[in-house]
Amino acid sequence: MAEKNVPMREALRAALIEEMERDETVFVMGEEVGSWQGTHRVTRGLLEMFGERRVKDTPISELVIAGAAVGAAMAGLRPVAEIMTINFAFLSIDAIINHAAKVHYMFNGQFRVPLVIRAASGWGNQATATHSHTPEPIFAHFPGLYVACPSNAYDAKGMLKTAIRDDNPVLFTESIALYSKPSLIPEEEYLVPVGKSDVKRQGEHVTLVSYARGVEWSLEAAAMLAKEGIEAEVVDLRWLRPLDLEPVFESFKKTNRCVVVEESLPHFSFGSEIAAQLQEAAFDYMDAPIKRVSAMDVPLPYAKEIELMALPNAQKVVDAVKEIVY
Amino acid sequence: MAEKNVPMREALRAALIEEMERDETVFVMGEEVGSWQGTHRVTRGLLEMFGERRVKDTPISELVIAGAAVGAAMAGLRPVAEIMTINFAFLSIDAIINHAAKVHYMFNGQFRVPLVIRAASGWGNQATATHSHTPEPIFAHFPGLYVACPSNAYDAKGMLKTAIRDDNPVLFTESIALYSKPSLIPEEEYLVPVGKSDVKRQGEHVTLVSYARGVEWSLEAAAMLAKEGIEAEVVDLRWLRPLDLEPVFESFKKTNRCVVVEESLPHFSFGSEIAAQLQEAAFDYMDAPIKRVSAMDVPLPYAKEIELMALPNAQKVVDAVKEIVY
Amino acid sequence: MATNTRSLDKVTLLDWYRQIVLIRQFENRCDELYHQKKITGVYLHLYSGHEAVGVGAVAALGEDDHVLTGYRDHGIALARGVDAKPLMAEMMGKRTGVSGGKGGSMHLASRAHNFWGGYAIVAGHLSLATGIAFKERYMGTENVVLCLMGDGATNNGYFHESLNLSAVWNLPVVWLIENNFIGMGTRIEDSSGQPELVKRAVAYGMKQGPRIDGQNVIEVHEAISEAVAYARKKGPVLVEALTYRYKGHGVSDKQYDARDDLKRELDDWQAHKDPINILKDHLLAGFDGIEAELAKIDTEVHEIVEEAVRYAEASPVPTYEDLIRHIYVE
Amino acid sequence: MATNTRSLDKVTLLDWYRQIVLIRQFENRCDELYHQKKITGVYLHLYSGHEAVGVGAVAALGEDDHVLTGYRDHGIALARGVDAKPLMAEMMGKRTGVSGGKGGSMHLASRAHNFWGGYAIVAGHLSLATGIAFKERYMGTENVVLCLMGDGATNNGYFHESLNLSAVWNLPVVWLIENNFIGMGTRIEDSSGQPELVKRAVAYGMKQGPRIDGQNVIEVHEAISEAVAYARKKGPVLVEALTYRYKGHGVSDKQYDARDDLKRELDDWQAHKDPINILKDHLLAGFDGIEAELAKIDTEVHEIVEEAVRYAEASPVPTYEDLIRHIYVE
Ligand SMILES: Cc1ncc(C[n+]2csc(CCOP(=O)(O)OP(=O)(O)O)c2C)c(N)n1
Ligand SMILES: Cc1ncc(C[n+]2csc(CCOP(=O)(O)OP(=O)(O)O)c2C)c(N)n1
Ligand SMILES: [Mg+2]
Ligand SMILES: [Mg+2]
Repeated sequence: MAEKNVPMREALRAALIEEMERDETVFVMGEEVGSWQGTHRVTRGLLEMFGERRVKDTPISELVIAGAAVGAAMAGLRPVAEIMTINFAFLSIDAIINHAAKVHYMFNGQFRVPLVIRAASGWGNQATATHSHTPEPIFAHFPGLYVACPSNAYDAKGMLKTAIRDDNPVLFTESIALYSKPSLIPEEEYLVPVGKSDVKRQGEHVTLVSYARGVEWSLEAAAMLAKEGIEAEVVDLRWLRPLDLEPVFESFKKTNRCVVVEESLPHFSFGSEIAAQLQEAAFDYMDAPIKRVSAMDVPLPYAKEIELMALPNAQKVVDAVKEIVY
Repeated sequence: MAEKNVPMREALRAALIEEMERDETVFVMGEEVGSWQGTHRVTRGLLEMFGERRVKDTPISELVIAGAAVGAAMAGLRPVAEIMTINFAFLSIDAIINHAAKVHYMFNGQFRVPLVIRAASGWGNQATATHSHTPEPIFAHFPGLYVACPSNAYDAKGMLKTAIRDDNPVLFTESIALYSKPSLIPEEEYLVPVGKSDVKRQGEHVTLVSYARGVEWSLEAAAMLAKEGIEAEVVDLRWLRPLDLEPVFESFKKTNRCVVVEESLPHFSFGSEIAAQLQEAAFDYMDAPIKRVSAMDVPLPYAKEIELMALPNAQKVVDAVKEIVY
Repeated sequence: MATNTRSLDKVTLLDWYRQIVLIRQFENRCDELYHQKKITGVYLHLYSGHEAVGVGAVAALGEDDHVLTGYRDHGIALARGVDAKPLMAEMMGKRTGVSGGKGGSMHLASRAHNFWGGYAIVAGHLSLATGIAFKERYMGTENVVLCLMGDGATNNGYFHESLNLSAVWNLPVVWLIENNFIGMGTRIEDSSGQPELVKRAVAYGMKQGPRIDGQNVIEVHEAISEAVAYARKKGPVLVEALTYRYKGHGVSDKQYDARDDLKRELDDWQAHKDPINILKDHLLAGFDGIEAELAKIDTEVHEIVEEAVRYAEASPVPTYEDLIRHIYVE
Repeated sequence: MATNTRSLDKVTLLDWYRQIVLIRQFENRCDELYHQKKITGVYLHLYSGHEAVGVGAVAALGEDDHVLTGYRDHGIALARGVDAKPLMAEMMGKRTGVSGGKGGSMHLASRAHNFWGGYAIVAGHLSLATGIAFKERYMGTENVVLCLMGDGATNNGYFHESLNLSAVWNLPVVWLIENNFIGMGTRIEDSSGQPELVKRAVAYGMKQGPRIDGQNVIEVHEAISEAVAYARKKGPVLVEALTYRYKGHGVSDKQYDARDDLKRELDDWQAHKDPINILKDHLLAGFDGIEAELAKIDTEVHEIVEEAVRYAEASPVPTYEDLIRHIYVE
C-alpha cells in the first residue's frame, strides 16, 4: 500500500477535495475560504478547482455562517462551514447548540443536519486571551452534536471524510499547532469511524488519556518515561462525542493508574469528565487517584515567556505520572 | 432578629432595591425589565420606583445587552443586566467570555468590570429543547468570571447583594423552579460571601454535593433516606466560581461516599468536576465510586410525561445513594 | 411552481375566509384548552389578529416554495395546509403531533408541506431561511423562501447577518416582518431606532418592498405575490405588514387587564381592523347572498377544530422510546 | 471638554504632521522588528496608510472624551498621545508595556488617556462603546465616545445591535468606519450588501454623517469635529472614511506579492493618496520655507521611535507573578 508523508493541513485539504469530487452536495463556506486561500490554507486552491458556486466566501458574520449552514444542511446539502478560529465560534454558539444540535430531535426526525463546522483551535502563539480558546469540551456537553478532534494528519483526513458523510452535525476542531505536522497517509481512500478511540501506544504501567494536541504531549511523555522503565499506554479519544471510553477502561484495568491530558482549561472540562467516568466504571481497579494535566486556570497572556508557563507540556505529564506511579 | 417568609423572587427584588437605594451607580437593564415588570417579576415596580434612567428596557439584542453592560461597568457603573432566560445567553456568550471575563486581565488591571448578569435558568415546564438549558458549568469553565447559583431565597438575596458590590463580573443564575419558594429572611441587611459553600444538612453516611435546584432534590432525598436510617450531609456549593470544595472534602472524610446532584446535562459538566476533584483530593477516603445524578443526556422534549423522565429528582438521588451505601 | 397568478375569484376568497376563520377558531380553542389545563407548559403564543398576514402571504407561494416563522406559528402551519389534527395533538404533547409531541406549540413543522417550522429563539430561523434559500441557488432551482418574523426580531444580530448574507449571495428570500408594534411589552419606539422597519432594506442594498395593511388579506396577497415573483427572478426583498395581536404576547400575558391604554388600542383594532370583518365586508359587498356560504364555513370549521381536539385527546402520549429517539440520526 | 474649535494654524498642522509621521515610522519599525523576530506571535496589524483617519479623528476629541478601536490599534494609541515607549514595550511583550505585556499588539489601552483599547474580536468593542457612552448619559456628563471599526466589522451582529441600541438610547457616540475596501482578503462587494456603508445609518434612524476622504487629515478632522459636536448635543452619528492599508491585513499577509491587481491598487494609493504627501503638499503650499521644519520633525520622530525600541528591548519580561495577577480584582 503506497503511503506518503503529508502534513495535517494537506490531509484535511485532500479530504475536502475528495469529498467534493465524490458528492456534488458538498460545499465549503466561511470567512476567507476562497480567494484568500483559507486562513490556515486548508482550503487552498479549492476556489480555482470548484469555482464560486461551491467555495463561498462570507462576511464576518459567524452567527449566520453557522445558521445558514444549518439551513442548507436541513435542505439537503452537505455544508462544510469554516469558523476561522474556534474563538469566534462563541458568536455562532446559538446556531450550533440551539439549532444544529436540536432540529432533528425537536421536529421528531423530520429534518437532518448533515453539517460539518470546521474550526482551528488551540494556543501557544501569543494569540492572547480572546484568541486562545480550546473549548471543545464545552461543545461536547450538548447532545445532538458530534465533536471531532483529530490528533494527527492520518486521523484528520479519515475523520473529516467520515464527518462529511455523516447525517449528524459535527463540530470538527483542528489544532493549529498540528497543521504542519505530517503522518504517513495511504494513497487509497480510507475512513475513520465516528466515535472510535484509538490506542496510540501500548504500555502496562499507566494510562494516558487525551485527544488532539494532548496526544502529542502524551506520546512525548511516554517516550521520556520509557527511558525510566515506565511504560505508558496512550489512548487517543479522537471524538469527544460520541465518547468511546471502552479502551480507556480496558487499559485502566491493566495499568490501574491514569493521567488525563488536555490543552483546555482545567475546570468543568475534558479531564473532569474522564476522571469522573473512570472512577465510577473502574473503581475497583484504582490504585491511585486519576491525575489531570491541562492549561493553567488563567486567561492566556501575550508575552511568550509567561504564556508557555501556562501551557501543558510533556514534562508536566511526566511529573503527573510520577506522582502516581511509585 | 425579625424574620419574614419571602419567596426567592421577592428576595432578589429586595436585593435589587436595597442596592439601588444604597448606590446610585447600580442600575438594571434588559428585555422587559421595565414596563412589563420583569419576565419573572424580579424587577416588578422598579421602573416606578427608580424611573427610566435606572431601569432600562432594551431591544431583543442579547449580544449588546451583555456587551453594553460590560462597557458601562468598565466606565464605572454597576450594571445588573438581565438576560431573560439563560437560553438566550448563548447569544451573549462572546461578550461574557471574551470581554467581561478578559478585559481586567488583558489590559493588566487598567479596567474593572463590576457587572452582574442575571439569568433565569432551568427546566421542567415543557419549555422544550431550546428553552430548557442549565449551562452554568459551561460558564464556570472560564477564569475571569464568577458564577453564582443560589438554592434558596435567603442565599439568593445575600448573594445578589454581594455580587453587585463585587468588582468582578458575576453570572448570576436563578432557577425558575425556585422563584416561588420562600425562605425565612431577616429584616436586617446581610450579605453572603463570594465563593463560600454552605452545609445545608449534617449527616455521616453519605455526602450529597449540589447547587441551585439540585439542593432541593438533595434535601428531599436526605429526608427520604433518613427514614431508612441513612443520614446524608448536603453541601450547597452556591458558587461554581470561585469553587469552594473544602466543606465537601471535610464531609467526605467522614462519610467516604458521595453523590453529586445537578440539574444540568451529565457530560463535561458539574458532576464531572466535583467527582474528578474529590477522587484526587480524598482518594484514601473513597469507600465507593462517586455517583452523579443529572438530567438525561437528551435535548428536552415538550410532552410533560417524557420531559419528567429526563429530569433528575429526589428518588433518583436516593437510588444513587443506595448503590453506594450498603 | 408558483400559483400566484390565480385571479381573485370567489372560490379563492372563500378559501381564504375559511383559513382565516380556521386559525381564529383554532387559536380560541387553544386558549380554552390551556385554561382547562389540557394544553400545558409555559409557552403558547396565539396568532389571533395576525390571520390575514399569514393567509395572504402563504397563498402567494407555490407548493415547492418554503416557509419558516417564529414561535407564533400555529396560523402559518394552518395556512400552509397542515391538518388541524396533528397540530392540535402537538399542542397537547401527543405522539401523533406534527413534531411527535417533542416540539410543542413553538416548534410545529411539516416537512411534507415545506413548512420548516416555528422557531423559538427570536430571529434564529432567519439564518436557517438563508441556508434553505442558498440550496435553491446552489441547485439552480427557482423556489422561494418566505421567512416571517416579528418587529422585535429585527433588532437582533441574526437579522442583520441573515439579511446581509441574503443580499451578498442574492438569495431568493421574501423577508416579511409582522409588525404588531410590540414585542412582549416593548413598543417599537423603544426597541428600534428606525420604526419604519422596511427601511432597513437600505442597509443591505436590498429591494425595499412595501409597508402594507396586514389586516387586509387581499392587499397582503398582492404585495407578497409581487415580492415572491421578485425574489424568484432577482433576489431578496423586505416587506412589512402592519398587524395586531389580540391575545397579548402569550397565554400568561395579562397586560390588557392591567393597562387601559393597551385595552383601548386592542378594542380599536378589533372594531375597525379585524381581518375577518374586513374580508367578510368585501365578500358581502361583492357577492350577493353569500351570507349562507360564510355561515356554512363557520360551522364546518367549528367541526374541523372539534374533530382535531377529539383526535388530540384520544391520542397517546410519547414514551421513553420517543424520549431517546432522534437525538442523532441512526 | 472639546478642544475642536482650534483653528488650523501652522502649529496644529505641524502637530498632525508629527503624529502621522510618528505612526508611519512606528509601524515600519514594528514591521522590521517582526522580521527580526524581536516582535513575535501571530498577530501584528499595521496602521500604515490609515494615519490621517486616526490622527484627524482623535484630534477632534477633548481629553475627557473616549476612544476605542479594533486590533489595528497602534495608530490610535499614538494619536491619543500615549507614549511610544510603553507601546513598543507592549509589542515586545514586556512588563513595561501599556498592558503589562499581557495584551500585545491587538490589545493596547491606556486608561489615563481615555483610550479604552484595541479589541481583537471583530466588532466586539462596539458594544463596549455603547456602554461607555451610556455612562455619560447616565451621569449627565457630556463626553463623547469615538468608536472606530473596519468595513468588515459592519457585517457583524455586534454592529447592528450596538448601533441600534445607541439610537434607541440616544447615546453620544461617533461611529467611524475606516473603509479600506477589504477585510483580510474579502472585498467590500463580497461582504456587504450595501457598499456605501454610511447609508446603514438609515436602519437605525441615526444621523447619517458624510463619506469622507480618509487620506486628508484636514477633511477628517473637520468631519469628525462636526460629528463630535452633534453626538455631544444630540446623539449618535455614523461616518465613513475611505482609506487604504499599505501593509496588507497583517504581517503574514503576502497578497501583494501574489496578486498584481492588488499591488497596482496599492501603488496607486501610495502615489496619489498618501496621507503624509497630502499633508506635506498642503504645508509646503501654505507656509514658505517649511521644509526644514518638516525635516526636523522627521528626525525627531526617528529618535522617538528608536528610543522606544531601546526602552522596550531593555525592559524585563513578565514573571509568573504577572501571569497569575489580574485574573480577578482582589
Ligand atoms: C433570542 C431570544 N431572546 C428573547 C426571547 C424571549 N422572547 C420571546 S418572544 C419575544 C418578543 C418577540 O417580539 P416580536 O418579534 O415583535 O414578535 P411578536 O411576539 O410580537 O409576534 C421575546 C423577547 C427569545 N425567545 N429569544
Ligand atoms: C469575530 C471575528 N471574526 C473573525 C476574526 C478574524 N479577523 C480578524 S481581522 C478580520 C478582518 C477585518 O476587516 P475590517 O473590519 O475591514 O478591518 P481591517 O482589517 O480592514 O482594518 C478578520 C476576519 C476576528 N478577529 N473576529
Ligand atoms: Mg411584535
Ligand atoms: Mg477593512
